[in-house]
Amino acid sequence: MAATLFFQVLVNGLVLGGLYACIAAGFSLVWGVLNIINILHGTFVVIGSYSAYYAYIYLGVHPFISVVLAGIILFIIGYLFQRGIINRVVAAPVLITLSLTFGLDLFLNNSLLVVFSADYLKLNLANPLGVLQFAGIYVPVDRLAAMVLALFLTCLLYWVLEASRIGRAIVAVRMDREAATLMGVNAKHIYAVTFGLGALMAGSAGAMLSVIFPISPIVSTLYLSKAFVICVLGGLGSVAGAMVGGLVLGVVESFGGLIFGPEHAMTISFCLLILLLIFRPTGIMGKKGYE
Amino acid sequence: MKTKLVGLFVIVLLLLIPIISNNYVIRLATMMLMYSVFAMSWNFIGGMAGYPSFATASFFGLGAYAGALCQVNGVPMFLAWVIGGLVSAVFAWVLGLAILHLKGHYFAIASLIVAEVLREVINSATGITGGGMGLNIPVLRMGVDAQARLFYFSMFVIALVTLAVSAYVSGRPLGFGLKCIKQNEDAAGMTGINTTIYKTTAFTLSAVFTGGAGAFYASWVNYIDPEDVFEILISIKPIVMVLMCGAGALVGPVIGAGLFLFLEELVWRNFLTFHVGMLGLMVVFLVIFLPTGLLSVDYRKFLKKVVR
Amino acid sequence: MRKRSKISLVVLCFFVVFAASVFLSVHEVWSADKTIRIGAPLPLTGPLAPEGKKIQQGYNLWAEEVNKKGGINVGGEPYKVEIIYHDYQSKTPRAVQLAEKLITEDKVNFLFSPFGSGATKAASGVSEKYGIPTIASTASSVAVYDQGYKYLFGTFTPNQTLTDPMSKIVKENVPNAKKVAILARNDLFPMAIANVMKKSAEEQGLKVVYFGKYAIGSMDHASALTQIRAANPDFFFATGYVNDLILIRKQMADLGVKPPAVGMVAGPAYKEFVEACGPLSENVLSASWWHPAVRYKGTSVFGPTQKYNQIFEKKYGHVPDYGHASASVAGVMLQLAIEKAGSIDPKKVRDSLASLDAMTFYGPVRFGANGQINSLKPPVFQIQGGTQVVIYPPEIKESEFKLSTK
Amino acid sequence: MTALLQLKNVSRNFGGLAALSEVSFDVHPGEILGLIGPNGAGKTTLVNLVTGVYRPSSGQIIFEDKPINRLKSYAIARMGIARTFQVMQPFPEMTVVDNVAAGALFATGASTLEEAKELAQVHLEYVDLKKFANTPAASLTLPNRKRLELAKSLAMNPKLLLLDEVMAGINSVEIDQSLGLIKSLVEKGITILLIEHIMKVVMSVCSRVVVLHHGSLICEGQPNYVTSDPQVIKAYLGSKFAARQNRVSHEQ
Repeated sequence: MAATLFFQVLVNGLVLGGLYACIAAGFSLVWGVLNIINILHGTFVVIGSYSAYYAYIYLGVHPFISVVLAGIILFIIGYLFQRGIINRVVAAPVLITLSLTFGLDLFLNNSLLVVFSADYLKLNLANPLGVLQFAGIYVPVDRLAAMVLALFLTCLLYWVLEASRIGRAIVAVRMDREAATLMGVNAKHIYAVTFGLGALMAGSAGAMLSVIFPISPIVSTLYLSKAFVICVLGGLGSVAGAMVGGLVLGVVESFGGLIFGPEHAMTISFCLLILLLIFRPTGIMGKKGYE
Repeated sequence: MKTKLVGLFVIVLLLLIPIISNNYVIRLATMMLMYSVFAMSWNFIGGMAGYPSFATASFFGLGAYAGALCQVNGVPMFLAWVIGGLVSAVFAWVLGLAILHLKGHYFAIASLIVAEVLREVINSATGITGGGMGLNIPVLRMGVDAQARLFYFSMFVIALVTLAVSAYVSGRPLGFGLKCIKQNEDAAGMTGINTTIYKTTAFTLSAVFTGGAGAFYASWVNYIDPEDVFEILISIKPIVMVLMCGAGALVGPVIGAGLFLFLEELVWRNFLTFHVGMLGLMVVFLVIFLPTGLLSVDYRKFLKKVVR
Repeated sequence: MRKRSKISLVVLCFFVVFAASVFLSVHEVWSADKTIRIGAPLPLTGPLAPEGKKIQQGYNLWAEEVNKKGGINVGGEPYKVEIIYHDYQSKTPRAVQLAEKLITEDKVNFLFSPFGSGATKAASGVSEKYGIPTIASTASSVAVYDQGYKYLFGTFTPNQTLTDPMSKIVKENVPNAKKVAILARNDLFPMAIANVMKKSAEEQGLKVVYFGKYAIGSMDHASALTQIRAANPDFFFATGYVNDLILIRKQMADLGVKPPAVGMVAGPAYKEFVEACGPLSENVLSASWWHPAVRYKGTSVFGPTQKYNQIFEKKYGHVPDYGHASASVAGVMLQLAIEKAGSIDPKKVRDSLASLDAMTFYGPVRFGANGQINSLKPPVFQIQGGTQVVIYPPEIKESEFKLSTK
Repeated sequence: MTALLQLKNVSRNFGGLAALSEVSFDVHPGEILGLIGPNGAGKTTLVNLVTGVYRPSSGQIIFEDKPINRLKSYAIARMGIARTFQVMQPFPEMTVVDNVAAGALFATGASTLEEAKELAQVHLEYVDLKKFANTPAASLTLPNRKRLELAKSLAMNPKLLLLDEVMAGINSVEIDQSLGLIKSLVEKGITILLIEHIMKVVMSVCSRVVVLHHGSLICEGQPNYVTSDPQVIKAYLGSKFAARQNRVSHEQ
């Protein structure tokens, strides 16, 4: 019995961690490359969820296919936000950039509230995916699928950064903006593309999460605070770090909830975060020596 | 000389408010003074030492809860405010030693997350703090008008003390050393500045008055809950206020607070369900177009341009 | 030169702010006569926004209906009704401030309290201070009314009037029912109702085998639900707001938590819950202070319950839930009291409210000595076939209790 | 004669790369010790270790018989070690006099800001910068910035002064002026560690020279001895040049 409980909680944690990882990947990318803490991220996730919801209701598109659609929509939104507004302060101190994205988030989130209202929606599939069960351990298929898809997307992002032309340009700009500019890279465009990719990841995550979490503009702050924790846990700007950070957070929350009671699960993860910031600010996957 | 005259004029004006206006205006004026305490406090660490602190909400919330719990347990109101300030200060000292070695984004995030941690802790410590149910603070047994004025003048005193300490610090080695740290921390260390102590002191100063204001707030509104006093917006507002009037300047934060409250109130009155969004636009506008402060705009030149 | 321009700018700023504040303070209260102004601080943005919107719909419907019929008759003279809304952003202290602003600056005659027991309790001090009669449309905790205040009246009966019949139904209908598990959001109302459920269940001879709290803003309940599954309860009762309960219901299915009876408060009364949970909402048990299936021969502006449902549906396109109805009846209570008093004097209206005895679409209205309504018998209902059907009290029940199958 | 500053087997690694390995030498009171080496030899790292910016990965640094390798930089500064910076100027947006006053205020006994500013004026006079006292440090020309650095370090009233490439980027006339200034400092009783890669400068003023190459100490001794050391020539001029030099001397 105790073993079943242990493994069930472990599985719960890992699956939840997979979802967390896909929330955080884009946030981490933007932070790492642009040095911008994008407060808008949570709201981007919510827009992704709404896209998938309405695509399913009106067009019958399966949310896992909407991942592509939501990604494209968010890429455009992200690109425009960066090109139009955020680029003006890209080299500014963190005070400025953080306040700016915070202000933008207040605006965008309130707009969503006006357009979609605060009522909670949830996407119910006509044919639910069901639950896998073996040896008394339950694994919900939709979460599992979302997790696998998230892993796939994260790997895809990793591959894009490593292998594609634009990816190399992003990495180059991140290493040394001046040098990259001299080599003919249009840094403004690259920044906007990066921000767009971050938003794309958020949108895709949102689409996947639409079958799992209730949808409302209000939940954006929950996503955002998870992204924060995961990013610092995993190490900034590293796509692999987001993956690891997400899984660690998922497992810590699950076991924290089991041992200390569910009301303390979040406190525990935050305390973990503060300790990590104090003793190892570069995160689990980060390299030593910072700023 | 002229600056002093202006200062005196402003003080007289502020003292006149409770005599010539109604309770609601007094409430707004009290709020403005409280905002200016936030801004001046933030200025110690953010303006003088150049550290991007988002910890205002933590200090405020902690002070509010410390003060409220004192009052619930029978401590007199004014003493509870002092205790609120001190609790925040001690917390800031310890926290500062832990996180002030972080730079840039890491420091920003660490200071931002602290409020979340405190909120969660207070939320789950239901037995002591009432958790999400919030905390009711005993109501003062006195007339409505008298109460409004009492709180106004109390906040006035707190703001004045904060201003005085700011002025004192900026003219002393502490302020001078912080200025050095802002410019180049490594060099400051090698010049003989104990950067850890200086930074931590600045952080503590920024906490003590914010915490006191938090305890004040608890007594003033008679009810606090974690969602309200640890709100991230509380951390953002003083930054915008200081940015509006130029970081590091002495009276800048006070004027920034007044202007910000005015704009906030204006937006809030005119948009029932979209005022948060308008507030966001306002922040965006201020950050993009006035990153060095309104006071840096040569407004005479601007006026000339407009006239022509 | 520059320095001087800075200083004068400083002075200018102060003048602007000062002038503006004076302007704001004298900001004219228009058409003060022939209008009854009622202040309503509501959470129109922030986490409580869905609730706030509902309440606003309920108030608006009442005001519209009254004004359509010529207004409130005050000693033979018709008064129009105007409700002044302010958004308190789901932040309770802001609600308290707004209550004061509404009274001192907007000069309202009466007040509708903010949402929920916590905010109502916090704001009740203000209306008491100024002696403004206040109707609480969403506060059930006895603690709110037992403060000794004279100007506060509430539309909800105490929480155990919901949990007592629920646990009784479970005890009577679930074969061999012994064990109860309770999971509550760590927040005022959800905790209060979880605590009284514990008491009600124990009074029925049920044993509480799990009692857990989850943090506000939790995105995952897997650990708690895994433990609950291991405890194998006959009745699982979860409290929280709509989003929490949607997530909990979904995760119950994910983790194979299948007790014979599932109770939830306060979500299943809302259509969003049913829509968002889809088939999973089937057979979820809940209770609320009102339900569109109740039938009362009300005499006030809305007439009988059926009529109210009709008017509401015509305006908003869906069936009202208890939140809407409670808000509307708050207006009705005020109207009845004013008409009875024949005056809008706060003191007289207050006394009139205290001695009110009327029948409305919401049910009979009488207040206890503490101002909380004590004439209601809240219905228990279950979601069957995608709608809420009343299963208690026997007078109005539409169906029998069914065991959960999913 | 005991050494003022001793380095004993000092090493420092950055992420697995050794920036300094097993470096040992002494600085005697009253001398001008030259520290030379090509770019990337680890000179600035060494300065940063002595002034407490980094801590050694292993080894010991001893100043006036007290180990300082675990102290923070402000404490080291207050013990009497000052430095100038190679590239950056410390507090760019503050005025020249404030820069110097910072040194006077925090590292020595000046008790008030006013006193520190008065002291600063004296030091500015000494390096001939008084006319720029109230301009921001960032607006100074390169040679003047170097002077400011010097004035600021002097204001700290140091026993040991680390001069990090003070001659780089200034013309020969100015170099000669600076050399005069440095010599006058020694007369005031300040010990100097002169970090340079221009050999000419080192030759003319230093009593002893140590040479760093790839993080290791490769030679130590009188200036003349050091410049004739084949290893040093190889390090500085590359192996080809060393070989040619060899051949030339053979042919002769």
